[in-house]
Amino acid sequence: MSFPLIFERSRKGRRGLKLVKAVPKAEDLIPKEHLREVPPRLPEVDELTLVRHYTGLSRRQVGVDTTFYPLGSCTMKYNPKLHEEAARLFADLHPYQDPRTAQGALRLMWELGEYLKALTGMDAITLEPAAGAHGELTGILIIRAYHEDRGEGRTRRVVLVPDSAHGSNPATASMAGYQVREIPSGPEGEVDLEALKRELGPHVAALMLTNPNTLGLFERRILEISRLCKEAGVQLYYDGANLNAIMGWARPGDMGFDVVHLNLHKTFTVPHGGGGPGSGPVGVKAHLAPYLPVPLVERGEEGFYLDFDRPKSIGRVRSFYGNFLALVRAWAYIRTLGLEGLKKAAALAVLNARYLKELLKEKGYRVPYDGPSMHEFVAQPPQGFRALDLAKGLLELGFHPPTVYFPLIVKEALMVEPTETEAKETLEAFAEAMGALLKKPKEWLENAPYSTPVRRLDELRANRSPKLTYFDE
Amino acid sequence: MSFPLIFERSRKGRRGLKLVKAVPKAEDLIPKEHLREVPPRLPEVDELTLVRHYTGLSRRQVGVDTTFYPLGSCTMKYNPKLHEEAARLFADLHPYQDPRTAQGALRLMWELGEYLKALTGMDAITLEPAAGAHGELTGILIIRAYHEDRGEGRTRRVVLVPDSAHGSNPATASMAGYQVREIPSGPEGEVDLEALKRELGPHVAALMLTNPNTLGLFERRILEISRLCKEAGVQLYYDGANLNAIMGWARPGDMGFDVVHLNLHKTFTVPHGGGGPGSGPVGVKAHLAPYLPVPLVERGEEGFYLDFDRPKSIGRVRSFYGNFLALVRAWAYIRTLGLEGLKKAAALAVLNARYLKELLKEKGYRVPYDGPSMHEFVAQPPQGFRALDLAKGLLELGFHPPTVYFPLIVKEALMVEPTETEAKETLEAFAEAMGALLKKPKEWLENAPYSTPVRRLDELRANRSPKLTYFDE
Amino acid sequence: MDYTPHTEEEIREMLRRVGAASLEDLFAHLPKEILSPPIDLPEPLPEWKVLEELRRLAAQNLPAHKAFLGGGVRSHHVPPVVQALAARGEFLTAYTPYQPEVSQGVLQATFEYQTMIAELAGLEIANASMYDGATALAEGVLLALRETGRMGVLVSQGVHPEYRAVLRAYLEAVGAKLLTLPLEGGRTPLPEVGEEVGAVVVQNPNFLGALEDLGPFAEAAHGAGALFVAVADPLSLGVLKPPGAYGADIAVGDGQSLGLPMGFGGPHFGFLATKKAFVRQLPGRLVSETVDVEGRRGFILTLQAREQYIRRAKAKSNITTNAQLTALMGAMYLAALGPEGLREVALKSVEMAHKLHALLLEVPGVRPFTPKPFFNEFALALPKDPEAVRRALAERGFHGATPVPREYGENLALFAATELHEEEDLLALREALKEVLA
Amino acid sequence: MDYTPHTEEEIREMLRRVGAASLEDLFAHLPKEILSPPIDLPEPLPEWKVLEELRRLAAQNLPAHKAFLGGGVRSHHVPPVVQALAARGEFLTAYTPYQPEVSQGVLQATFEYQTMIAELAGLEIANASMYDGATALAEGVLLALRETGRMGVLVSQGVHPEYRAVLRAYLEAVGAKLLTLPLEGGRTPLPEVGEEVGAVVVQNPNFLGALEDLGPFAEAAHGAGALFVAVADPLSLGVLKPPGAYGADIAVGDGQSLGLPMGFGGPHFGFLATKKAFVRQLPGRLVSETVDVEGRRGFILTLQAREQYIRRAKAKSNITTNAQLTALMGAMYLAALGPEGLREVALKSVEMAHKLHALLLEVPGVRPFTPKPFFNEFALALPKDPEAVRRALAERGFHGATPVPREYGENLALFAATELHEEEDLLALREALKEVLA
Repeated sequence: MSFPLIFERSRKGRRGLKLVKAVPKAEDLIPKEHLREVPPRLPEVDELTLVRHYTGLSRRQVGVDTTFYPLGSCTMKYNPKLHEEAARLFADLHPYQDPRTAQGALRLMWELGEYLKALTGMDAITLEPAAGAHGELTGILIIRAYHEDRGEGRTRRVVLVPDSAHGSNPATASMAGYQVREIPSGPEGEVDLEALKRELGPHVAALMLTNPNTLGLFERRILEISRLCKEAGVQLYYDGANLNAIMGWARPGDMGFDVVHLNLHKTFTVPHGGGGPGSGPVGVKAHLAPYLPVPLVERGEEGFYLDFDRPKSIGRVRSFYGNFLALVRAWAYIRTLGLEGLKKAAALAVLNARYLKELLKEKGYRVPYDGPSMHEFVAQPPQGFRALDLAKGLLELGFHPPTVYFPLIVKEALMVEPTETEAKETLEAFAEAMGALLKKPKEWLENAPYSTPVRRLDELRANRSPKLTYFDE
Repeated sequence: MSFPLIFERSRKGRRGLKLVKAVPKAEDLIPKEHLREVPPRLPEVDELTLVRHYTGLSRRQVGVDTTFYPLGSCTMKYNPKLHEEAARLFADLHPYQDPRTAQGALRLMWELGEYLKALTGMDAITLEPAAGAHGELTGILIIRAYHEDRGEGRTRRVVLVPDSAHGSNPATASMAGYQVREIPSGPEGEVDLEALKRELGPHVAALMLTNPNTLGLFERRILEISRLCKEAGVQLYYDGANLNAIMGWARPGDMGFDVVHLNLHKTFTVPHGGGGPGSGPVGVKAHLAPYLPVPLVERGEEGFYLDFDRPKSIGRVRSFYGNFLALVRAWAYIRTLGLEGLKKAAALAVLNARYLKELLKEKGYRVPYDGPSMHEFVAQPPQGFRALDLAKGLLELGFHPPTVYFPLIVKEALMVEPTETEAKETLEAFAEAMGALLKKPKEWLENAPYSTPVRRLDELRANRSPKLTYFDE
Repeated sequence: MDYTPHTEEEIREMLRRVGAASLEDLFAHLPKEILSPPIDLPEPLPEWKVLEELRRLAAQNLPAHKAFLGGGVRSHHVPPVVQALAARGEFLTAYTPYQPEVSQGVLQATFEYQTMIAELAGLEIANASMYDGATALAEGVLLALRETGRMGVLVSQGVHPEYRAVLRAYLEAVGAKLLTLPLEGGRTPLPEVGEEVGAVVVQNPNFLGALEDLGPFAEAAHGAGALFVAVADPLSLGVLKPPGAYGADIAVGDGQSLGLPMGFGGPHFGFLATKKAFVRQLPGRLVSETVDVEGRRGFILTLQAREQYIRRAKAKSNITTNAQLTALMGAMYLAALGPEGLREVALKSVEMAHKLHALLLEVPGVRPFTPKPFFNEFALALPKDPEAVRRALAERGFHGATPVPREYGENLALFAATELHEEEDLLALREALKEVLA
Repeated sequence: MDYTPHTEEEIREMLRRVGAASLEDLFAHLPKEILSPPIDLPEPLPEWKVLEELRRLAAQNLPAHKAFLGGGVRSHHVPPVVQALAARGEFLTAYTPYQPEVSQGVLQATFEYQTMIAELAGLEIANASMYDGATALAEGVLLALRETGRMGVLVSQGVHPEYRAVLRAYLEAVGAKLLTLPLEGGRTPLPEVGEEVGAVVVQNPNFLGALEDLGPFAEAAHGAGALFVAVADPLSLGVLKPPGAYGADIAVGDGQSLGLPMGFGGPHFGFLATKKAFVRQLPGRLVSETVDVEGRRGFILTLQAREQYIRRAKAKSNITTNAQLTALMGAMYLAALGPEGLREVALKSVEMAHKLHALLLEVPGVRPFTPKPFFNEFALALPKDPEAVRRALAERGFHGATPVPREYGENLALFAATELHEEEDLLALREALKEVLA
């Protein structure tokens, strides 16, 4: 019952889409030495086979549209279908068409920038980065350029990240040429202030924080942290992965952050698409604005235009102007909700998380850092249960599991983010399932799932001898 | 594991789409005596619940997009996705907008009419009927009006249909106030000419024929049949359900038919939609044109217009101008294929059917009327097997079954129509499955299917005490 | 430029297997006189070119978004979520759910649709859909005639004239008699119902938009042994007293107002609701709840002995393909809005229609015609030919003034408003109408 | 106007359960100084109004269907079948397939994508996608530097200037040195490759559309112990000799030409193909075939120790979210066309570009710039500022004349043609350009 690969459905000479009526001869157009000798072994299928193949694959896949999907740190909220229609309206624009013929698109970008600046409390913004981690890189490159511009580029060689940080934070710092130092979390799950003080200094370029952090806890001493950073000349970076918890209620800018990236595919309903494309705009305070990548969308007397004349810019992190069609979706979301709607969404995201936390505790799960949770929380199963087995058991019961084994500071971590678009009874059904798992025989758990399209896969084999293409022997 | 009803997902006070910001008070607008006292018990769900519900339902459903679907007489061919985009382009038109502001739509209708006239060999056409059976009714009403106009309305009270006809033919004749007489099929599965001759006469209004007939056989003596009808003053009606077999190769008009209906949702790729909406244009020879329903799309000096000034018209069979968005799809199909493409499609529909027939015979199935099959054929299982059980067994093996128990003149009939959009290996896999079924234990067959969302349902219970709504006790 | 998968080699192989020499050979047994006639069709095009041609045609239309046109179709919001869900391939490309084990999606959705329609209509049951409102009316009246065994039908002139035309065509075919009740002052007068009458038909809101008081018609019909058939706009049933509450035996109508694209008139769907007592006379498909062999709830087509493919000449109707997908979209719309959302859309439409009414009466020469109370559309008496007015408005970018047939009066035109109209839209139309009538 | 399901009563009940008095109370532990600041956002709108606003904005753009603009994005046919399949909710709303048992759809589709990209590139493996062509190039070069342990990069000026800008930003961050090879006569001259050089980068067709002979660059790079990185347009690989056949170690590029909407520049996707020997240095996701406990074939993310969420500061890249859905669309496009279809589209584009080239050279004052052989776009030297020409063309309804940065020469503009262009389109552009330059 294994599902055929598209290559296995291929038949020599079969044709799907034919877009060209009179096909010119290659040799008449291109010198022979440039021509491909062996055609690529692409599948040869008719259109119905194509449709059955990908429709069939989609039926072997779950998503938010099918299933509760409380993947911590990923904000798997509902993606309005309205936005897909919205994006279609702007699909047919070329990045190099005369800007006067793209005033609607440029206005939308400019307006979105204004909205995001207002929501984050930042002074300037770029919409260019293509994802969250890409935004991180952009932000750190901006900080780097700032320090270099001030003559401190050679001394500030370290980026600090909490031990609970997303892996992308240290990876980003490395990509930007920095050394990474970890700050431990204190007993309440927030940054250990004393440890931070010890690390801060003229060798530090930036501190990267997620707030609320990956334990789902708001860093209550954030104003002190930002003051300390300011005093030490350290730029404070806001990882926006968790902005959904506080949007409209509190702004990174007001907390003293110098740079913010946003994940439009988390907070602002751009669909995750199985892993992208996302969008990671970066907002900065005024002192960092000169370093933003080019171009920026500006409003002039003759309309909106692209500003390339930014001599201190870090240059570019992506071709063109970012994932524009993602921006359209985020614009639509903000215009639909307005400030009150965004605040309500954030509050209900928090309420859902806190409610589910209570339910899970009742079922026997522990929450090691049980502070005032925001949009997510990190639970632990009772002694003797493996997070992995519980995840697989959940699959059998029809739920997508939470993020497991993250953050690293909690053993057997189950990081649960229900989001505000889930209904109370869904949370309750999930808690029931989580409770039921603890009563299953050990063997059942270790072998789950059973009725999914495939069961547990041999990961070791894939790692040892990866087969990465169909034609690989 | 039963799937919840949308009413069971409902929660008092929950809201999905909110389209109105400031809601006026009912009492300020409408006198109280006109107001509803009890609100309708519609589901109250949020948008994500709505999406999960209908996405989930779709995953409990098969279609051409998921499965080989050789439902005889229904022409379950591939429905190009292009056509859905095409229809969107014309969605926002009002039937009563000034015709000068709908010239594109009217031109499309006029052009489609020309194409269909060319393909059927008819002189005039209406696009108004909403489905095949509706086209039948329209056609018979036209014939009725014709006879009445000639003063033969009271004498011609009978409509003849072959015993192999679709049930809609006799039902249509009844709806049009006619008595129905059946013509038996001859030993070769075609109309018994002698029997027909006996029935023809001044009391007969029409003979309704499907050609190729429901056995998938072309009525080879059609020219003689039409001559006999003409001599008897009997109008010859063409049921277009099976036009897919011959489009471009032969035309009902050339065969002597006076009226033709087409099923755009069969032959011309309008998606079946789980049972409609379809479209059933009716073409007629010149002598019947005055009776077509109003309005007709005509081309004038100032552009295209709707002609209502047709004093002999039967009036209307539907509001407005028919299922217009279905017409857009059919137009796109014809323009994509052109005559050569349509002929190729018909020829390969026939080739697929004949090939599959050979394969099934090899597997042990009988074909009682084994003439030169066109787009479909009717098979019989070996003695002792029930068509119903085989159909249910096919479900278990991942195929949609053929039409069963039709036509009525073949016992345990399996009416197989593969269509031209199915690949050779699909036919072969289907034949293998059909063969495998004959080797299954009787008990397995009688209890199949096993792994479908539900198994065999209690039809008797539904008939005896139908529960037709959620709130019905 | 076709959708066939066959390679040349496969065709050769298959031809060999079936004993044919060529594709032409497959048609060799057809009479030579009629084989392969010359047929004039345009050349085939690649799909991008087909799309271009369609866009070219589409550009020759002025879209009617926010149209003020009435007459059975209105410009409502078409929710993208409904469009997206209905576009799922499984819904789009299935056919009649004869195999319930793999068709629970369509069957359950239809069962839910039946429930919602019955709720809206205030009646016990509904079938799985009809082609449109007009054919639903015709079939509903035929049901009433079968049930009563009579052949007379009294129809209000307030019923949409196109619906009456369809009804006439269906009734004449079976020899039934149609008598029209002319409107008086924009409303239907209460008739005497004779013994030959099997059905009395009134529409609410009527074709001119006015609200009718249905109760007395139901009484009059029932008093004479006839059934009462109400034609209703399902959106209006979000706030108006439902036909069932007025005593109607049968309710029919068109689903376009439930968020379906106008589509130049179709496809939409027709609904038909009635009492459970009449179920065996009901035309069209019906889905029932039942259980499978393991006791699980499931859904199945039922009472098929009413249908043509079983009962043939004795069927209740010849209908087979109905309007499944558009009916599904109507049900999705109702589920998306819920009772509150539907009420809100209906009320907003009514409010804006009343504001529009007041504003347009400010235009010199315009006189009211539809009496109050009306719903979300109304007729006005114009000082000019309404077709000319409609055209002149269109030249100014407005769609308004549906010409009303002469049978209702001279120079009448319908105007409608919906939840999409804002004050500024109404004002703009007033100004445009002023210009046109100046 | 939000997407939350909570009723007032549920909120009260849940608040009670979590011990909070109100929604505000959930934020009570945040510093007061920063709580609930005034934020200026437009009022919320119902979705039909949002759509109207978007349509209003969209109407302020002149769509670029059939644009003659080049420079890394072109107006190609976007097949509706691909759009429809990619819009399936399961593809749209899943995230990274960490749970393979319920993610075989995305995983298998990605495995197939990897295969198709490797085939196109003539290399052994490909990752699951990068953000775009530019970042794919940057990551590809970083891979080469890791693999060679060197810090020098030689880049042809024929590489898209925006790609080079991105490359520069990425390389400067890690202290790598970028040296540009200026074009000579529109093509890249063969450089001396020093010992510090870890990567040599050439684009084919280059930014000006000219075909480069990649073989000698690969040889020169390998001779000096460096890797050769080729930037390629995947559509061109339907007919052109693939990077692997030229000896390239790494091939990167942007997927827009594979039937993706231009989208004002994105999202598209970047591809990155290389040799299996470099797999452990490869950034980004990788899907491998494997088997489940019952021996059934299945697919799974593999070699995750390269990735940031496992390896943190030591990861090969920080990339996590990539361009899964657009890469899936690229794969669907390739599957829909097959090798023949792709070849045909590529050749047709080339043919039309050559016809366009000849026609535009007929316009007085226009001189050739890109040398032959070129592919489906080319630069011309115009007698006027190309921005002014682009604008003047736009005023006549044509999108053409992508301004080429000054570094390549004065008054240069790119023109492209694709499978969508017909002879009459080319002639019309020629006439428009004549007018503009007259």
